[in-house]
Amino acid sequence: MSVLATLVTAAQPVPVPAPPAPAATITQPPISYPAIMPILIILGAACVGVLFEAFLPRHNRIAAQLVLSVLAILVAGWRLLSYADEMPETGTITLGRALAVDKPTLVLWATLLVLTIGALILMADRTVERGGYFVADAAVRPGTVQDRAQAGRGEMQTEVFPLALFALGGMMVFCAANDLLTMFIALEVLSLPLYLMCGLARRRRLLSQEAAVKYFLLGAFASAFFLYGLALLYGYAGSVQLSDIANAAAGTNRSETLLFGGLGLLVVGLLFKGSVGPFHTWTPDVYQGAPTPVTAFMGACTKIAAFGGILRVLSVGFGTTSWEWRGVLWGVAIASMVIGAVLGLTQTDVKRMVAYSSVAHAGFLLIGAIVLKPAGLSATLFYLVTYGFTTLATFGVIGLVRNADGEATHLSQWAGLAKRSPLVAGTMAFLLLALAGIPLTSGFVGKFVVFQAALSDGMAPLVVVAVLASAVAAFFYLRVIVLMYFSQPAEDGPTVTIPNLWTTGVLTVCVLVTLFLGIAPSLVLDWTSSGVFALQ
Amino acid sequence: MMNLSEGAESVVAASGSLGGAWLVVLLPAIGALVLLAGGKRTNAWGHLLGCATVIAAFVYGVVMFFASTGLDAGQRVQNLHIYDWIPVNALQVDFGFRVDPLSLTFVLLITGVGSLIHIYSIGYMAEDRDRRRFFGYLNLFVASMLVLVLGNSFVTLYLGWEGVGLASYLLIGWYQDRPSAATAAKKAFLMNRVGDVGLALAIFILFQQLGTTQYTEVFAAVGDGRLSSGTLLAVTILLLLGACGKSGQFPLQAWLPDAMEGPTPVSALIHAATMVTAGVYLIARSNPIYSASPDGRLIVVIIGAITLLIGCVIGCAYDDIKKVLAYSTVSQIGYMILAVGLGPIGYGLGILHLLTHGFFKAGLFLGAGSVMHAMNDEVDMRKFGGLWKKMRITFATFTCGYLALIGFPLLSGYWSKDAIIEAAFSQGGWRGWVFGGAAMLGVALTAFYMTRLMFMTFFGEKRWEKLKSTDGREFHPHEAPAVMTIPMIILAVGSLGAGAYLAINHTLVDWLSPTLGELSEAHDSPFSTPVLTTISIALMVIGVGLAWLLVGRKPVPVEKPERVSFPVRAARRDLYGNALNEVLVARPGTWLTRFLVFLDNRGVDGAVNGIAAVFGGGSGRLRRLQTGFVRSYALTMLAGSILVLAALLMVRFS
Amino acid sequence: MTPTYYLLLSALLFTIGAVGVLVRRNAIVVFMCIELMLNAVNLTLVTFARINGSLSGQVMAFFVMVVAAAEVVVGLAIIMSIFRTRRSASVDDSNLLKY
Amino acid sequence: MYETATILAQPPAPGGPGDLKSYLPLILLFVLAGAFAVFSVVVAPLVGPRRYNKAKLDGYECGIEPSPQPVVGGGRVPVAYYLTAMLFILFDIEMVFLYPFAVTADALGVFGLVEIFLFIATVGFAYAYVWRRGGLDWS
Repeated sequence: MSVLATLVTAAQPVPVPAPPAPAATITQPPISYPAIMPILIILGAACVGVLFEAFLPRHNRIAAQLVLSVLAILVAGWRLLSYADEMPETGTITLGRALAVDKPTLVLWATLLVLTIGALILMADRTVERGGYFVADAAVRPGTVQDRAQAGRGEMQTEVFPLALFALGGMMVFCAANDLLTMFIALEVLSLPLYLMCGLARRRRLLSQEAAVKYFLLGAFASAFFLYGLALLYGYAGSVQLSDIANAAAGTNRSETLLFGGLGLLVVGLLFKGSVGPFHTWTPDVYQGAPTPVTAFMGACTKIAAFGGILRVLSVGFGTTSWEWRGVLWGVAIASMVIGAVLGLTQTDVKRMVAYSSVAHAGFLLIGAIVLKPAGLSATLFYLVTYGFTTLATFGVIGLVRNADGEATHLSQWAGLAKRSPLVAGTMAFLLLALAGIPLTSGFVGKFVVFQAALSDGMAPLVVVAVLASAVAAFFYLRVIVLMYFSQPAEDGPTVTIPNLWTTGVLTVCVLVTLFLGIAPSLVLDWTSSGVFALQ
Repeated sequence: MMNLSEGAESVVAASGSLGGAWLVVLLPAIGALVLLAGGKRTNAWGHLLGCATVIAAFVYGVVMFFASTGLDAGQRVQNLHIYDWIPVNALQVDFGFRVDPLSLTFVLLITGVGSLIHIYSIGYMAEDRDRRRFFGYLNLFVASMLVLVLGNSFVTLYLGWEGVGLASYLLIGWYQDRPSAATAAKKAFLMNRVGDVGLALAIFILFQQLGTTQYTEVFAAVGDGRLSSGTLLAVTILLLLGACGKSGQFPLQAWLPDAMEGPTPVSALIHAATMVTAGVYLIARSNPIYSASPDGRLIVVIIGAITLLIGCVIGCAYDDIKKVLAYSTVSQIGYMILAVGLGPIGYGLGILHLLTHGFFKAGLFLGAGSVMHAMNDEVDMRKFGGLWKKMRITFATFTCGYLALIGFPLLSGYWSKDAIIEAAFSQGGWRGWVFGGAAMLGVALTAFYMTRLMFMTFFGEKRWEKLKSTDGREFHPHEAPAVMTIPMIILAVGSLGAGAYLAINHTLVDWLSPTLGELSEAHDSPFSTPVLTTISIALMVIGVGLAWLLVGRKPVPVEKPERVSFPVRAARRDLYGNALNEVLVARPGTWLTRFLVFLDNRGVDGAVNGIAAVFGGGSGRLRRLQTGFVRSYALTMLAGSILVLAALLMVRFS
Repeated sequence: MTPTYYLLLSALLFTIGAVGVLVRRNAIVVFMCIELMLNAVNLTLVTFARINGSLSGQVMAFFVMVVAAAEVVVGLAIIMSIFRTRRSASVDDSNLLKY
Repeated sequence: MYETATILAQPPAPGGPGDLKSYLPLILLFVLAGAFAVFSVVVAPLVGPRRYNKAKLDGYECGIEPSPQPVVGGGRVPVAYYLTAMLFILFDIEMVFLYPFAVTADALGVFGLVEIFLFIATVGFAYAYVWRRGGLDWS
């Protein structure tokens, strides 16, 4: 305690400048509406969705919500594409420098929009289970008579659709945020709906609620870190603009303790969202407990948003000081890859296993994110695109394997699946190979470009670790394939539910994208390497 | 990408029928796609489609071969650009083929032997409900293998490399109801991954140093001396690690014998004739790299020599006919690796032996398959005996393969193996003696275990008459149907004549010279060629004679002697009273055999299993950290944050 | 009076909050500790606004308050629902998901 | 003696040993906090008796003993109370933005007015949802 006493008594008064009087008039910052139109459409549609919930009769809601959300995403995508043509080469910084809409932003936005359509269709599927994946009435206590009654009701909490749209809007802002405060608000806008959605599973509601509590408490804990980091950086630079922080690092008389303390805390908050080890502890529990389409949405889209944010913060805000922090993130990347690869080996639940796989993938992504060169940026973006599609499809397939109690996610229940349903087993095997990074899948090209970018930036030891980690990780994917193909099916094993056409379509598209990006990645690679972050 | 080359090579853009090389790959790929995606609808004609695509690919391969022979030597290395696979700023990976004598040779081997084995499989798999899927996997294998040999960059090679690994893995585990098959498949995948990591790292190093992985550019850069000798050595060792994994070389050989759990045509095609030779191909293909690194080559030679002896010795100890052949494969690939490790003097010889081996070993496996087919899938040679009367065609073709393998004068193996031995001796100094001696010793051992196999299977007492198979049926050995015997006969003809055709006048070596360089003449050898030949024939005769003494003269016990491997039993019975012989020959031999079997089962498997156990055990323990308590998760996060913060500040301020 | 004291106080509050998250079992108390961390940040922001002589820090504090309120609502909803199921607000009782 | 004020006003001297001083308090604070946390989490289950009781798990750990809770229903305090409290916090705090707006309303002009009405409208959507879904019914 004496240290604290020392701290307090030793403090000397410092001259404090008086705050200036507020300006007499405040000029309105210019707003480029075409640039931010996709966000406005998504968030507006989410508000309309809330009104739908308020005023539409219950039986109409699901169709109305689905149509509204998909339509909104399509319109947003259309606006996005038309803006892509007219956007200046260096991007647009708008809303008083709060948002930066540039080439990487557009890539991330487009990916998020497409994947969210897929996730929404999975969420709306009511053929695999009567009433869908979501609970009919979340307020009913699990285990009661009413709960058993609602399990058979063909209804669901349709609030998931506006919630998903809000989360999507948050993710889009998060990727484009050019200052830390906007980023923080976006972080909360994307997280709060996800916390709620995690707790809405129709079956196994105790697990689902537990996942929500854990995700919420840890998420809030992590955002407190992020926020404290923000405050320290504000103290350092006098501003939370990323570019101001970068400039301040070049010349200020403030203590660099504030800079690096702030950076460390900020990065912890971001790494948590990207489920990078050792900040991954929530991932397996939440992935397992959440309703599977929500897991798919989280696994694919949150990862993209989080790494979009990490990429921008590191390269725009802290590019000038990379020498100091890079070594630390090396360590984090290695920890993440090792944790993911090693812990994944002994998992017995498919969803947990994929969760650990996502931790390992987060490590690979982090390698790309700390390259800080155009090659690293484009490689990481490409990896995100491939990973998003593969993950969405993986969870989509996991949601189809069911028995009388709902989803059969225990690995032993997957034994001999190839005999019962060759198509689903084959699809799953292909997706697992893609996650393992076997050639002719997008996963291979993704790893390849990330590793090459890292090599060209002198990170050979990291790449060696990464190659070894991916070799270790290949075993747990292999375990599932072995189980599906080389084991006898259990007597009372699960059946594969035939999903509706829409879900089938989503899974097909994702699998085809995974294959296509493995054979001809050039289209997307051209796209991801077409521009860099706007600096201002 | 065209005409970039310099140095020794000249590469031109592919044209004419060589420009259609993609067709060779596409045909089996389409076959695989149709068969695997088509489902039950294709059951009726699936096997025919599977054969047709491979035969068509073979025909086109022959067309390309003749088109290529019509060209000048300088025109024979052709590059076929297909499309830009991964084009990002600094990184250009083209997907393209390199059609040159080396890849054409492999195309002919793969599609030729592949066609025969596809046809054979129609008969062999006739009773399998999933025959269509089997052909789908086989087609997938052929397509991947062709990508492997035709690719014009290391990345394309890696693509095929993983593809054949996958197909091999699926086929080893074909009999899903046998736990041993699943284990064997897993083991194969596991050990191959070890090798693959080596290959991947080698590719990354090449890219990092040279900024490309195209053969043309890599070889040109190596020729210009742009790699330091340390880097070169690292690349050669990592490539060799890849080769060891795929080709079942020491210390990664243990998966190959287990891989015999797969159906016999698979053993013949993938685990004898083609896929397992990919390692030899890799080293031969990378010959400019190996030529530039004598130290790297020395390691290759050492690995080859060790493997060839290990394979021979262990081959003496097994009673399982397929395992003996598998260890024989390990040992023969050891010869090939030894040969390509010798440098310019040996690249062509390695490929020559690879081709002749492809013929006779595929033939031997098909023969073994035919025997098993006749004997209710029994593999224990102790239950065979006297089969030659019952299955004359099989016996005849098997004998051809056998004679070729042991190096009977003027048959295939004789030409290729003697050339390798001669090249090994010509290394001069201790190396010549050691490697040449190892190769010589291998000849005697090969003759011994193969003769033992012949005696136990085809001669002697009909032990099966008194026995029943494990499923309670009696044995009624019979000759296989024509669809199986005809491929065997064709391969037998190859075993007899291919060596002579390819070796006399250096036909093959000259043909390969645009890729592998001119064969340098052996010199510095302590023996002249006729002397060497005589010695090696003498050793072969000794091996055969010893086998006759130990196995052929006496009845073979049906039950494997308990807890004692065969040579001990043999030594006690047949060498009784001959104490000197026992002490000098049998005992050490027994110990050596036992030791090597032990090493193989415990040591190497143990190491691999040990690594797996370390990861698995670590994983199992670390898993417990995920306690399910939110507070402990928060603690992990806080600890992580403090570490990150402390590290950041430490880096900055220290 | 120097602003440094406020910074130290806020750092202390933040630390107390963080430690509270780790050592308390009751979900509501854990949650209150997180709120404490957020409010510590507010204090930091306001102090830096004073030091920097700009108002933006104070405006940020408004945003943080609003976000914290939204978080309270979502968090309380989740904690209430699990409390009603389990009759216990101990975070240690919800550990079905593990390993 | 550590000059903590130098955290704030310090010449930009990169990496001299003198800099060590300025970050030491922060580090120490974190280390101390971390050590305390680890100590508490690790030691508590080891030395402490594991006796849960109502008082330990009670919401505020002070004041009077809560009365026994009925098995069904919302317990001592009905759920409706929590719901209302939550809604109150939410809508109450959102209004915090009206203060800075009111202070600078003149300077912001018409644009500010439009913006704040948009903001109020957004809150209105939420209000409509709560109202229509019975969040305001006390029963």
